[in-house]
Amino acid sequence: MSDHTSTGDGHAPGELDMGHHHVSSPAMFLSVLLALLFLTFITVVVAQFDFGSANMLIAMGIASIKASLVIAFFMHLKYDTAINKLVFMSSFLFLSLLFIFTLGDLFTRRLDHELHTTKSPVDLEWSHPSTLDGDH
Amino acid sequence: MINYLIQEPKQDPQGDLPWDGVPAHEIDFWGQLPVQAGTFDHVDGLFYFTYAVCIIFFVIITGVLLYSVFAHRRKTWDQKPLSNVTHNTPLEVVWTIVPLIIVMIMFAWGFKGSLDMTTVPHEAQRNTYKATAKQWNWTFIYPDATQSIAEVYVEVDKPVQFILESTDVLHAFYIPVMRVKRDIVPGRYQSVWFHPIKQGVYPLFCAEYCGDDHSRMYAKVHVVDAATMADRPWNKVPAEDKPVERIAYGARLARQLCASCHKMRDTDTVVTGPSWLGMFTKQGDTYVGRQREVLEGGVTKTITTDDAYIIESIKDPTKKIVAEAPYNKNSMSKFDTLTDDRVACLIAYMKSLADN
Amino acid sequence: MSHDDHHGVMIPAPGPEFVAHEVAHHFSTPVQEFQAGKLGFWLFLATEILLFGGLFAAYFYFHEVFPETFRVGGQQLDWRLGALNTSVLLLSSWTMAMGVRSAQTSQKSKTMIYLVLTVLGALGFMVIKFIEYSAKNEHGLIVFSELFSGYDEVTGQVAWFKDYHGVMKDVAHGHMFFAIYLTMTAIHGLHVIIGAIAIIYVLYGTSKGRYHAGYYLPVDLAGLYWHLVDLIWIFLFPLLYLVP
Amino acid sequence: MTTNTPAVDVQTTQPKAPRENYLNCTTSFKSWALTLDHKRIGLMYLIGTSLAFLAGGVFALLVRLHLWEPEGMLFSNPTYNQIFTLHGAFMVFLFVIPAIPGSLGNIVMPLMVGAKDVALPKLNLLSFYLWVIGAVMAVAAIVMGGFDTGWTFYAPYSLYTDQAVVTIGLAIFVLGFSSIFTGLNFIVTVHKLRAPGMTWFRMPLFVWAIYATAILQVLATPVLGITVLLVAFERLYNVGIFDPRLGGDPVLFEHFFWFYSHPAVYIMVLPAFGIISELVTVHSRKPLFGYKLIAFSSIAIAIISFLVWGHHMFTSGQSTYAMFAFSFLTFFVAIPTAIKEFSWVATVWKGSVALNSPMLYTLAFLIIFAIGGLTGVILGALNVDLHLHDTYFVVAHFHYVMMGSIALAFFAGLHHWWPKMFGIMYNEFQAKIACALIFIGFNATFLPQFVMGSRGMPRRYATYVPEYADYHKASTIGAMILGTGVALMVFYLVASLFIRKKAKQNQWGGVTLDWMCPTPPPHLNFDEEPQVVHEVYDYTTLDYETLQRDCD
Repeated sequence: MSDHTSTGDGHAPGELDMGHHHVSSPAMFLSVLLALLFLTFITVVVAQFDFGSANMLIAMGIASIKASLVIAFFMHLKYDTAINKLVFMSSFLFLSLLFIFTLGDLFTRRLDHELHTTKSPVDLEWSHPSTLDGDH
Repeated sequence: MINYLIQEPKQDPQGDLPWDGVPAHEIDFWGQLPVQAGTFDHVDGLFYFTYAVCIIFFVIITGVLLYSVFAHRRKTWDQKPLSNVTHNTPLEVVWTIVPLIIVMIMFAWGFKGSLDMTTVPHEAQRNTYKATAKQWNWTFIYPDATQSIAEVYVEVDKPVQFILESTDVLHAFYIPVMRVKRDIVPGRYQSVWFHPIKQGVYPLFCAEYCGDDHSRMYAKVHVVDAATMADRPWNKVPAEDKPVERIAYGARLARQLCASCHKMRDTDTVVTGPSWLGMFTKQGDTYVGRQREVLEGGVTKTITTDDAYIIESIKDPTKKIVAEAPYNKNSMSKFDTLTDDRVACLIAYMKSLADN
Repeated sequence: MSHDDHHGVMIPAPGPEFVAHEVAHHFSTPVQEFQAGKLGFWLFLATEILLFGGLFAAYFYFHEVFPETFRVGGQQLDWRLGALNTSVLLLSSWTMAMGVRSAQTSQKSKTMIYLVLTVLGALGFMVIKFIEYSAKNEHGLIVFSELFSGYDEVTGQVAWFKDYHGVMKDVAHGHMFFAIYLTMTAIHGLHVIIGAIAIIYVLYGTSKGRYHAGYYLPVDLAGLYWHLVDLIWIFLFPLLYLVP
Repeated sequence: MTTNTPAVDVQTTQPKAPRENYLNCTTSFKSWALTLDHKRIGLMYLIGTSLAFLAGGVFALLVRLHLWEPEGMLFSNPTYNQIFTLHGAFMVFLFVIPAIPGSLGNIVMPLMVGAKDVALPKLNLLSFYLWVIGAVMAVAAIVMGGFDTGWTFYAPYSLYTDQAVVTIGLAIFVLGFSSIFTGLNFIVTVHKLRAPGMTWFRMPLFVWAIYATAILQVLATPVLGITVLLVAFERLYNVGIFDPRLGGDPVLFEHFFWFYSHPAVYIMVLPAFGIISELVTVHSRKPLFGYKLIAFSSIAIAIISFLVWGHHMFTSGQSTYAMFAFSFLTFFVAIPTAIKEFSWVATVWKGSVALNSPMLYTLAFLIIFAIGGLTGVILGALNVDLHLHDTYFVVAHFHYVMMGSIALAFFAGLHHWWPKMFGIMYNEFQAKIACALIFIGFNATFLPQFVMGSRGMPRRYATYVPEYADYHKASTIGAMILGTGVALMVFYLVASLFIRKKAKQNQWGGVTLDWMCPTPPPHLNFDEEPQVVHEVYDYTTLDYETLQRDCD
């Protein structure tokens, strides 16, 4: 497959040629395409039903499967070098940190609200304690 | 760029700074923190503990460093080192583990303290004030729904909670002697509480940058005894039959609330809002308001300045906007929490500025 | 540059319709050059993921704060057009993958056909996007002529959100969904256009015979970028059109 | 007199015409403007970032002068706000972030790994020009009326103020991509262009540090990019994400901003750590103590720094749970940082310590960074931070890290590699005087700020309560001394270019590859491809002959 001979590279011998010349078969590409179209159809179908709080999980789950197919086969990452896999996957890892802490703060603010330390950002109605009932 | 080269003359403070009459912080024995007037002792405790740890580590590090620099300095150009050691595992483990243990103590201590500071006790909840921050002043509403501006009175030995609200941008409520600080986020409420135990007058700073007069966003915190509280010193607007006091009171309010945008003395240079000078002309015993073009709902009309217009402009400033440039570009924020009594004092002051 | 004569590696062309590739001066082998280019590009793709990640974080944040706004807002979008656009992008992703494969196997005319098809896919996507935007414009959900007119302090409404049919009047901050929809799809659309330009660039190179089994890195990279555009849309589609 | 060079100058080579190097191989303007040579690009970065530093320094001096009096001496409040914003924005975005990777990283790192150039030279040039575009836009923003948001651009103030926030926001977007491309380039270079025999654990620690920095640049900067874009969009068409009037949340802005800007602190400081690691071992002529632990601690810092951004927001109204997590994780950054400091001190111990100017700058760094790092621990404690947050204590802490540590490390590295870069030496005596002035001036400026900060002086104040006046005056005097020191340093460095006193081939006795190639390096760095056979920092292999020989 290779038109040239690799001269002594000596950098990381294990990485040589990996991901360089992997040629996938048209049949494989076609089946990936069909799978993607089918999953798009599934996405639309399940959106017609209400699974409550699982809606987001299901939608994102299907999208993730589709994304993995694109990454692994169309983008050849499955056949790429270990470092390229690591690089791309770590972007999702660090993205998840942004999600976890930012959304985590939002979700736990509600718990704080129950401790009467803060109120939620949209609650603009404030009653002064002097107008409330109680032992004030 | 031009505005850096051509400086407008600096505003003359004229002896009415917001912190006049507040004594400087009394500093504690170690010279670092203001003497606390509240009960959050763990802040001082952990601060000095960490401080001491830092000094110990600093002395060790610089001591070893300076000793080796001096003792092992190169005396001839080809001098070789005394040792070629590259690592020492037990030593490295020790200096990883020991700091780890120390910082975990600090974390636990600090977190426990912060829980104390964010969990509002019931006594404080029953003594709730509301503090409204806006560019660039503070308004306080008391549990009995009375109001004060740029100063607040709290009772000694009685825990107090402040619900914090901002009407424009981020501010922060910071009383150094109480060790409390909380950012005020527009669109939601925040709260702080503290337990004052020492009478006196203390500064309250805005600690989150909020624009032009951020550094002037100051309030006095009076910690007073129950008898003084019962007298409601903050709620004393001079009675209507004392016009001179009312004008003086209005002038003080105006310096606190309005002077950052409106010109009210010949020496003022602000042009954000229309000048108060020449708003009225005195003819005999009556004050005649000036004619002014205003925009109401996009339509330009001419009105005469009078009490009703001023009250409306204070409570709902965007309803009629002065058509003259540059004022038509700037919008004034609402002062709808100002009591009618105080607005009347402001108008009295405004009228006292009239030409004869 | 006078100093570029230090190389010495040349990849021969597989046939007369191709041109040989000269390895850049600071690489010792073609493999090194190829892998450096690939690694660099994967890193770039990682930054793109994090760039969009900020927008996705904002989406999830406000989906949590204003669930009703997002639910009703999502109903105002036409999921059929969204699904159609998804299919168009998936198809063009497939043609792109096939294009890269043809370049890998030195099939010049096939490569060009697949690349042209991919560009057509990009065009189709933008046309459908345009149709959608016009519909939003008509309903006053995003009034493009008023886009930069600012905010009305009195009504508390942004100028570009008119909501002629009052579909969002029952929910808090109705413009929020459309603001996020507009921002995300506009930035994604910008990527579609950049991707199409990149593909046209490699199409030109292919016509000159620069890419073949020995050297097809630019085609590969344009392909990776195009798949990334697809990848992001795969998530945008359910989130915006079928708000969960 | 301790010295690094032979007492008697042994002239071993005949005088001859200077050999061709990267400085003199071509001379046209075009050959510089369109160069792909990493060393030339690095030099252009050096000039650009130094100008930005001097501009930022002038703004700093204006700030300090203004604060001489409680009511301010020079400016109206709005102008003061613009000046301190300009100081912050110029220093952070135009100097501290790009300076070390862009200049020293570009020049030295490929030499250290034994490469002919960085992996993607055209991208490298693009990074530089993006930096230039960003700088021009930042200056344009000043001309267009300035901006007064503070370098943090906190919403919603940055959305409401009527100044050139969009321009500076887009400038930062462009500068961000400059930074991303630099980082990306360096990662590829380290992975793909190491010389034969240069295994990961034979890489000098500067390379490790630059590598860890590059990870941060690539993964954190895009989030800043989207954040400033969103601020620009808010101002242009009212997205509402950060604007509370429209249902947005300013705290979300803070999350986004600090997701970048906390790792950015390490983008700034990790290269400084790398320089210090390098200099400590060379000037002590002793292998670095705990090499692997330092290398790993760089990576550990890079990763942990993504988990701690919330400690900038302890008072901001994030949830108690988030505060708990962020405070807990924050303390873990202290560990790898402490390990580094201890290891540097242990390297000096029983070394052969040369007290030349790069080492003096290094010692100044070690002392100042100890203070900067330790005061960071004080701020990490939750309850104490509630008192100290947004006061001068924080200002002093981060200046100890950013100015005291990073700028000093940059100066140290500059003095260390100056003979390598140009083949000439500066005036050592003046260098030592300047170092002393900078050290004294710096501490005089910022130690008083710790005291007034813990006594309650809030930051970003154009005027202040008179009780802090003495500390402000001391601080201003310190700043003047510091300014004098920096001015002297600029003077003798520029003067050395005209005096042209020849440097040695291996001025300080380094054993890493950067000292193995000719001085100054030729266009493609090495005459023949280097083979690495020794472990890193093995000073038993030091060739003393190169210490005596003038450079080519």
